[in-house]
Amino acid sequence: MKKIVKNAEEAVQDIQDGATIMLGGFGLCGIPENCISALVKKGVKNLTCISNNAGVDDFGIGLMLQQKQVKKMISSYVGENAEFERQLLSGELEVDLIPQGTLATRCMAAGYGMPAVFTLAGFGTEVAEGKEVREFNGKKYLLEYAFDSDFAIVKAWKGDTHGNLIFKATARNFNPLMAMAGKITIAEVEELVPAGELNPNEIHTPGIYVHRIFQGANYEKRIEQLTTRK
Amino acid sequence: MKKIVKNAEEAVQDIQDGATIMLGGFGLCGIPENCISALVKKGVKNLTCISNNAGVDDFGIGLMLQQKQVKKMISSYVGENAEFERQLLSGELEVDLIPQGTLATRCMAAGYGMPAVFTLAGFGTEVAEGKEVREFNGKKYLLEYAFDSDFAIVKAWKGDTHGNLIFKATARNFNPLMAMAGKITIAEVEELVPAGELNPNEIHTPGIYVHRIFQGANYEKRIEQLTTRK
Amino acid sequence: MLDKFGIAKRIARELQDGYYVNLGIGIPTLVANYIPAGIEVVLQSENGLLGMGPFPFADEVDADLINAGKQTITTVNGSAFFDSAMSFGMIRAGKVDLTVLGAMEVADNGDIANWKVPGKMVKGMGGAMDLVAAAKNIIVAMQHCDKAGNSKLLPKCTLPITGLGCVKKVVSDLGVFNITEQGFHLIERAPGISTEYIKEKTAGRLVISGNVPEMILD
Amino acid sequence: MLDKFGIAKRIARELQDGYYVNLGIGIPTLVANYIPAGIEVVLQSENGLLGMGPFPFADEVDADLINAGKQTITTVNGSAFFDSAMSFGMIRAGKVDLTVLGAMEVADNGDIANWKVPGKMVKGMGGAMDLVAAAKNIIVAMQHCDKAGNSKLLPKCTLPITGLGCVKKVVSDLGVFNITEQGFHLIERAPGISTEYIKEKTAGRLVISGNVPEMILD
Repeated sequence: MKKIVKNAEEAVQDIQDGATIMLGGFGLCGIPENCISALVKKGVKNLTCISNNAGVDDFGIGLMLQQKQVKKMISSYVGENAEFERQLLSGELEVDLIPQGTLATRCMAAGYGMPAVFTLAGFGTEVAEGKEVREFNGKKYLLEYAFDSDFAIVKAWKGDTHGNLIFKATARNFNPLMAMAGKITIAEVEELVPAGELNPNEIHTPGIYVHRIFQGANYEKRIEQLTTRK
Repeated sequence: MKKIVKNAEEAVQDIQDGATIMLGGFGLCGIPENCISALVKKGVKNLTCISNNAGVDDFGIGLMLQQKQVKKMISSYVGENAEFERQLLSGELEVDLIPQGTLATRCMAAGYGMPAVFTLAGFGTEVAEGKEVREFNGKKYLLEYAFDSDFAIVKAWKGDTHGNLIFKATARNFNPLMAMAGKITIAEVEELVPAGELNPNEIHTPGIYVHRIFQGANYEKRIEQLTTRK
Repeated sequence: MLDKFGIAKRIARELQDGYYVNLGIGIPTLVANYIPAGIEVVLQSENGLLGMGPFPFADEVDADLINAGKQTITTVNGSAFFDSAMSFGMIRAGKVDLTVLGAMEVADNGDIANWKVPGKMVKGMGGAMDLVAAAKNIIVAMQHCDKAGNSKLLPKCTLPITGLGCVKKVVSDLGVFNITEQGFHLIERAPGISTEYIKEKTAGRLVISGNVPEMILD
Repeated sequence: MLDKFGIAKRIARELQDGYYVNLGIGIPTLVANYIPAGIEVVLQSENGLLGMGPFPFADEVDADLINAGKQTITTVNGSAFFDSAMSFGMIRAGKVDLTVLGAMEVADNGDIANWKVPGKMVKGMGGAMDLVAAAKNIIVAMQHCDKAGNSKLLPKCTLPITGLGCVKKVVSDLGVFNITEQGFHLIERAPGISTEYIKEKTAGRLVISGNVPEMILD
């Protein structure tokens, strides 16, 4: 079993122009910082990125937007980010906005081999345009398809050499769902331990879903809205 | 927040004749022993039980079969159990056999508010009779509906006063799925602790899904196939 | 007239012991400050937390622990973390007892618009469409009128819809309204606000039956 | 002719380093004893475990730790537990590299029957229908003939089907067969078994091209 790679550069080396990639995280929380840097360095272009958000101007997916590497964003909430807005308005960037729960469920569906799911979100709104509607028990649902992505890139707190992952607090968010959904799943972790050191009862993502893993470095973990009390 | 009940008798007291109940466990592993005893004692009849298996003659759901409390079993594998077979052949008991993954997914669907799911299992077999078939990406799927159950009864390893649950090893199985799926969910736990003592990162079933909880007593945890090495 | 704190305070009265509640960004967030004494309420944050606590002290801040508004927060005793699919799963399955959110417009049939203004940069619906489509009990906290004085309680939403027929109650700076088949049913007036004034400021169908009490806060 | 250990040993040769494998009850379980040296294979038990270890020593037995055959087992380094929905989710999504299971009948188009005999008590399909419908690579371990000497490799299953066109390979006591468009393609003969004998004992379409080697075990 050879899942360990040296670093982010090695992990993303075969991601080609035009790939569809999922990136875990909610806002800047739990994003795969090392892999994003490696993708920026690699300069791969025309990416379709499935990610709940698009980062800020100088962090997260915002860094890839600065380099014009992204052709299309599939997200639930974007635009904390001036460059994003500029590219969108100029037509350089395509955006597909999806309700957050639908986004999450379409990831899960891929990981669970379910080709499509029914969800309430968006019925009667412009999100429903062109979509199949079906009624169950008097409620109307939209048929939404599982995502099909070449790579999923996630960030975990701890991982082991078999690819088992544990996430921390709300940095979990989309990460375990996307981990299940990638044809190739890359996990960067804060702490990589030998198989046997994680409690099998506490694993969030079983290693079967993870193809490459490495211990990341220099996590900045930037905070978007620092709020404190006294 | 008043989720704690004294014991199994109190937990099941409003389960009426004719109710549909889910019971967690795989074989005899992780079954809600205390609640099953309480249901036997209560003598409630005409139950529809959704449970992967039906126990053995003198343990688990087998105890309820002995008392002829079960009208219908919805399971994936049954018949480790002579009384079960007798009732089935005599027409006293109705059985609906469902592929195990479909059973699990129909529980999950209920807990996730998904009215129906598509699954590959059973296409082209007698399980598919009368079911809607739909093709996605060249594969044929059956449309299967979320379960609708009055009560879900599960057994966890640890629980807290908010209803958060942690399962142990393979005693997890159907328990967290059914916990999500009951209109009323009852959890019996080996160890009940005050809210705050369980690590929020290690919870398998968040308390929002659990309506009643108590610390069970005298767990027998019978083993169906004791296999050892020397 | 109620200020934003008054709106939050009034909504907090709707809380009951054991409720699981999702509070949106803005005024709804303030509701957490007015939870009545003696009841226990669990706050859901749709990015994956049940049991949201207050903001952290400076030395407690954890970048891995934020709410759906991306603010640093804390946990409480009994908290649980989970992924985004389970989070919206519990919302969709009706396990969340109450959802409080803001709106740009509410129609007298319960339609809500709160995610998009044509001509302005569209940031996305986030979890709003999931929440309004699936929550079993939705209260909207909003200003009754826009800055130009036009009613935001309408016969029909003019902005793109977030969800159809889902709002159960509106608490505005002018009063409390149940959404009924007949339209906005005024059940309480904000302090100092007359039914006449509310009539004038409400474009949607308004139901006023008998003497509508003025609310007493504190 | 192969005994059940021989069948298991031969199937074990199909394993590759890093494979995730689900082994059914009976002969398939024995495959775990013959995993080639130097490769690492992770066994999935569909009741919720990746990384199934050997049976426990008497003092290690844990009623909460069983496999899909309800036998007490152990974990290994790198094991993970999960619920039944995730377990069948990973199967359905094609994450399990190889599934080995028994069969009552296999047809020359890959159909399999292994769950029900009309007239006998029906115990249920358990996870078999999920496994055969969704696994990307299925090897069947079976006796070539029933006790009366009738072929169980058929032109068409006579028993109720478990899954359609899903078997990729059959390892019987007589040989190894790939399922192809043309039927059972004999690729290896069991020790001491002639192609003539295999022809005689195979009711389904059989493809024999050139000299078929006799397998060498050990």
